[in-house]
Amino acid sequence: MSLTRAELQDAARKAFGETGLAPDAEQSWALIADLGWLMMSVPEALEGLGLGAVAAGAIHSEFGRVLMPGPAIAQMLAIEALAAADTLAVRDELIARAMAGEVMTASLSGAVDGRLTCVPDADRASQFLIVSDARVSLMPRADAGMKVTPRETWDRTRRLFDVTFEHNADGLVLAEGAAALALAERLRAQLLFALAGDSLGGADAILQLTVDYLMVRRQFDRPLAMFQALKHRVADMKTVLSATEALFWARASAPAPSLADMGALKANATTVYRAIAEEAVQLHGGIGLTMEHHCHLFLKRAMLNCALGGDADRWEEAAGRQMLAQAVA
Amino acid sequence: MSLTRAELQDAARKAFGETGLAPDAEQSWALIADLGWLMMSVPEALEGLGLGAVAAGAIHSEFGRVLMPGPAIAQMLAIEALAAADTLAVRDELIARAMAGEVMTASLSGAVDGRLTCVPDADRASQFLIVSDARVSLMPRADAGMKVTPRETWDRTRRLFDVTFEHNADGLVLAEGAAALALAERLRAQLLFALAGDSLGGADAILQLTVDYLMVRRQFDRPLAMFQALKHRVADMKTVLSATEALFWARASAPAPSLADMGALKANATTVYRAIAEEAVQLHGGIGLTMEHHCHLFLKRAMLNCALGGDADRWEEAAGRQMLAQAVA
Amino acid sequence: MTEALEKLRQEVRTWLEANAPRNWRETCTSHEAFLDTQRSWFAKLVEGGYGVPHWPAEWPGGGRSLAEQKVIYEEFARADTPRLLLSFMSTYHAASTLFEWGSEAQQRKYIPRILQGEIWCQGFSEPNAGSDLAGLRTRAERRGDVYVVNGQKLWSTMGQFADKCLLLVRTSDERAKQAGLTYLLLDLKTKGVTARPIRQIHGDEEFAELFLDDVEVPVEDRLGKEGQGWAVAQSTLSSERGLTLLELSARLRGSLWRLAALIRDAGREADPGVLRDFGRLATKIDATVAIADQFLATRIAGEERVGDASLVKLTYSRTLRDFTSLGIRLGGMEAQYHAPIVFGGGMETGNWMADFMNSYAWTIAGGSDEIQRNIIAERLLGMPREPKNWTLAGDVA
Amino acid sequence: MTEALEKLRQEVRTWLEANAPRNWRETCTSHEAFLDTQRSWFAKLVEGGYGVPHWPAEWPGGGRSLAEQKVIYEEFARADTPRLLLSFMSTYHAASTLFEWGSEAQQRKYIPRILQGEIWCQGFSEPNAGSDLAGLRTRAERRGDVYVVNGQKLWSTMGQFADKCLLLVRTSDERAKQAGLTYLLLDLKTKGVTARPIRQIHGDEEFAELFLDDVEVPVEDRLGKEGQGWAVAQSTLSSERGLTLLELSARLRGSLWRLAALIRDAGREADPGVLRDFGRLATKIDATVAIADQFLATRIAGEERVGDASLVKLTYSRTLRDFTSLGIRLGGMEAQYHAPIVFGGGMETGNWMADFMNSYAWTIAGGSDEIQRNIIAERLLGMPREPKNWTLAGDVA
Repeated sequence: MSLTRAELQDAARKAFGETGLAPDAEQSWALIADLGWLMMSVPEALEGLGLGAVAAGAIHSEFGRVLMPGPAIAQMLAIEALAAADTLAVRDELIARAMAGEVMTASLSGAVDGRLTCVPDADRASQFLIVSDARVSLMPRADAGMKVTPRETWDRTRRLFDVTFEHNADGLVLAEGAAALALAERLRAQLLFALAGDSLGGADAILQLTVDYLMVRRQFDRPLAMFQALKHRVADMKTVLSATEALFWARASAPAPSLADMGALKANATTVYRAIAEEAVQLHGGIGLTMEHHCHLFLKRAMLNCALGGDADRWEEAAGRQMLAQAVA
Repeated sequence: MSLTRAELQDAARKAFGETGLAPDAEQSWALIADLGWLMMSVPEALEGLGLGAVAAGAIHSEFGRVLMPGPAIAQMLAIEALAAADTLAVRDELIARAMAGEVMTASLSGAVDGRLTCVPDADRASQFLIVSDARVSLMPRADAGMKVTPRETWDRTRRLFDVTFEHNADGLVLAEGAAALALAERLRAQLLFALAGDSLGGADAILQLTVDYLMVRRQFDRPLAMFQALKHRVADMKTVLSATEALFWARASAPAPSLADMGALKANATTVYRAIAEEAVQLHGGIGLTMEHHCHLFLKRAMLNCALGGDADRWEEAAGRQMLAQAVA
Repeated sequence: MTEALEKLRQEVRTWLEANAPRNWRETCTSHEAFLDTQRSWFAKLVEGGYGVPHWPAEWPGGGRSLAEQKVIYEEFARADTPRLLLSFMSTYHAASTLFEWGSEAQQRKYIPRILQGEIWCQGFSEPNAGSDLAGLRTRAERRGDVYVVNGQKLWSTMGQFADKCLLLVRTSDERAKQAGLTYLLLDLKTKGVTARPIRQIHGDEEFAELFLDDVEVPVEDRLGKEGQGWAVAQSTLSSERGLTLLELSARLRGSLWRLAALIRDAGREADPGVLRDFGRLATKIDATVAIADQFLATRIAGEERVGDASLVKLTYSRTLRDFTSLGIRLGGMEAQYHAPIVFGGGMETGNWMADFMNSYAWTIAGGSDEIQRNIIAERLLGMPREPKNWTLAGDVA
Repeated sequence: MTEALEKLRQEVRTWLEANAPRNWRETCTSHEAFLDTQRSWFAKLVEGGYGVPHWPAEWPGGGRSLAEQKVIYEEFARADTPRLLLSFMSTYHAASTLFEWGSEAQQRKYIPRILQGEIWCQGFSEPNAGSDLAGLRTRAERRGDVYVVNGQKLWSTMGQFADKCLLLVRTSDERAKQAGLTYLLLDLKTKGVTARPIRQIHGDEEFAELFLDDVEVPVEDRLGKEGQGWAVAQSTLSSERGLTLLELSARLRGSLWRLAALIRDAGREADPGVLRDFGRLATKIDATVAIADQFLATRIAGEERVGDASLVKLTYSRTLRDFTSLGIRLGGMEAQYHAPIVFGGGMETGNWMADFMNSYAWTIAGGSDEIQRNIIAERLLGMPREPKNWTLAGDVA
């Protein structure tokens, strides 16, 4: 199957264009499953769509645009991990259930300390992906010995949890040894890529909303959009966003981007998202400071995206280290 | 004797207001000595003016404003070191000669490696100040065994040299042991303070010249000063400059600013100078890119000031370390 | 002079040791606790003679010079007392405007009640008149002995807790927008007034929206003449004499330990990049304190220029943003978890996301950063004002 | 298609291995050496068939698609060949304008000489018409078969080395400023022409000032009709099709080793702050390459929007500034010592102060950053154009 970026964007905007920002979690989750977006990167042999990173990028970007709630990013990680478990008997069934919308979740923290934090929608998940360099496994919900603690974030468009399993149970092993290491790297890169896409979609949406507002809002007998100082700031935002978008699509189709490449992309995209969301609040003036307006939703999600998956400090340093090793006269 | 900041500024502007930017080195050096500015901080008992840091700050700031050439900062360091040498027989005579304009120079590098680099006007100096934590001494010009190498900088308003003494001669010892350590710290702090003053004077001058230019230069049938985007950038420059100026005068009269305090001030002032000089070039457009206009003189001096005395990386780190040690709940 | 100030400093410090509220940062997690703390602290200050040092000498607690006020506020910051948020508008904005424009009867009626704790708010801004105050639309129509007011006001600080309101209304549609404004003193218990708190993005409700529906204000509660409202409002807006930012900068300086603690907790004491950012921020804070200090000195000397206040406000607001941003960065994921805010806790509570979002109040309210930049460019640097009338360009960019 | 491009890439690479000049960075420290290198390299490229790939197929060396041109320029960047600075205006600006507006006679006269190395410059900007090109004042008066031209032109790239000039002049003072412009082809050897190199702040002289004193230009050397100059000039200005920034971004990417070497020399491999800044810059450069690449793809597909080019230029110019700034920072005092510049060495020669100052050519020339921001806001985001007529505000800020 083949779908262009534009076709996917078009489908997403048709599906979510009318539900508005931060749509209802349950309804939109059902819709996502219905539209087949959870099958996106699943190989066609496993009844998926077999689309690549560009398609995934388009979807995450559209999710960011509407401040989509729910565990889509985590779910895709779980599915990706399952798809890699070639020899597992129950794999196909689990993938089918996941593609149909049964929640299988994973940590979005980007930490490598083995703790299961920043797990979206853990309260309604049936499976939990656990990733380490030595082993990737899937842990089923357990009635006993499992603790799911809600951790309310400033961003209310996501619902994150801490999860612990009391008995050091093994779960379903998806990969071990060298295969686990390779899979873990790929999953981390995908998490970073998804967060970057989410951020760029959100940034583009709030930038457009800000321009719209400036065109309408009048002060001193003219629309704010007439003030050159504001025009130039918006132009600068548009410029950094466009460059980062170009990088996003370039890395989406690059043959072998490294983890540091994806981390640097994510750092760049979240930094831009945050900067644009901050400018949006400022340019909206008083109304941007109230819960009544949607500015704060973007700002808070931008800030959370900055922290998830490892922050800019971590990834910019990694990118610098990598470049230092590579760049020789 | 007591002179206010305003009186000193007034005197300086009268003296140098007509000679223009980057005045003739020899003439202005004679004028500086005539006006008694090299006596500024020398105690009245030694025939100096006995004025404090505020007066020195005013003078350095005025020097920066007109892009003063010559070794004034180095000379003041040498004089300060001499004044501290209570027990030295030839001290009074040397100070008198220095106050009269005989060039005694010193390193402006801020490095603590003992090399004598960034020494202004070494080719016409009679004495060289050598500062280390263990000893502060004055080395006379020697006909043999001394090497004075001109090091042309991008900034042509200063003339810097490397100096080496072949035979490890001792020179005239001004301080040793604990006294040397204390004096060395004071000299380093004064160098940083002088560079900060020079930078703020220069920044204020080029900012004013830029505003003047924007008021006169017309594009699209109106003066550039009417474009709000430019107005806001100029306002931002004025704001950061004003805050740093306030810090400069506060530290000038603070009872016991630490070396890190002075370093952080210098880092702040040179960063602001550079930023304003950069904006000045940009806002002057094409003409700012030519040697015909004075913008580049400020830009190059700003860049050199950033490097002299230790750069922002060094001093911001020192300030951070100091604050980390001090700031306890 | 300096000796007298030093004596005052010792007096205030001693008094604060005995009287400053303790543990309020732990207890102020509800509006009720916040109101209690604010009211009892203000009452205690009035009793101690430090509640209204800026008032004229003929009123109790007044007659202090700006230099003395500075000392008092520095000591408040040092003792980390609650900021006087609830009574701020009353003791500054309302009182100063009444002193300047109020008749003797109006002063005698309203001033003593302020000392007793009557709370005023300001009704200037409107949904379509934020930065452009002269464009306000709330109408007052004179009918006999009363004005009948209709309209909506926004961003009334503590409006939901206030008793009275400084109300700026339009009484005519003259060509010069300012000329049609009139200034009224509104009792918020009057029929037709509805106050609705505005929920801010960090969860606090420091402001209210006022809906005015056929509200009657007696003509005797007008300040100045009809049509003089703009001039009266200028008094209100300039009533704060530069102490607030001095106090806030000092408090910011005193809160650097919070970032130091974060650096230690995160084990980043040896990260030169973090140290540099921290050092740069600390220096910027020192510069903010210095410019606020210098501004007050200029005011004390009577040498203030139009635009000087904008330099201080812009400096503080950017520094506060940097401060809270660094907290978020160092806090990492931990800073993203929601924590309850401390009502009236000030600008730097260590709840980083809340503090960060709250810092926007400084870059937007009270003349946004953009307005301050206009003022600096136009008034301090002499650049041209914004065009008044204009036509849009045709096909030429 | 892709296979054909890959084949071309191999062809070019092989050809470059045999023909690309070596050591020119070491030798180009005088204008003479620079001119020699530029002339011989262009001649060699023309000979090899890679000098004017963007020309129409009917001219020798032309007929390459944009995709093919991209491959050729990528290989140039990879081989670090000298950029074609001297012949750039001739092969792009002059040729494209002649192809679009020149009569057959004009094309036959001028085009072949370009291949033989005739150098063109552009005479558009003036001392009082920089960003506002439509306001230019150089006058041309028609007298019989000639135009008599008087005025002054600025920022003519390589004007002091050029043989011919694309000259935009005013032939009437109509109300719409653009309507009074006419486009002439000027032989710089004509009596009355003086070219004076402009000394730039980093010491290079890439531009010239042209003084025109009663200069006679035959009417047959007019391009387009009288009064059509603005339209003709648009062709000139849009003649470069996006390859330059792709080439420059690729060269920037390829120069990161210079910063890496500085980091190692300064012993700062373990400074996380420096590593982060370096990593951020590297990512920004990758983004610059990506947007330049995307822009070219958009052009190839014929989907370019007005303003897209501004995004690329603004991105590149800021990235170049960041690149050179980091070099200065890491270079410390060493970077402040003057070193001779390499003429035609490009934007990143490792002479950090020179490169830094040279980077201003990108934020100022060819439509300053400020003009690009206007274009982006107005054309891409649909915000209002700048006001055309205006009156200044009175007493209201």
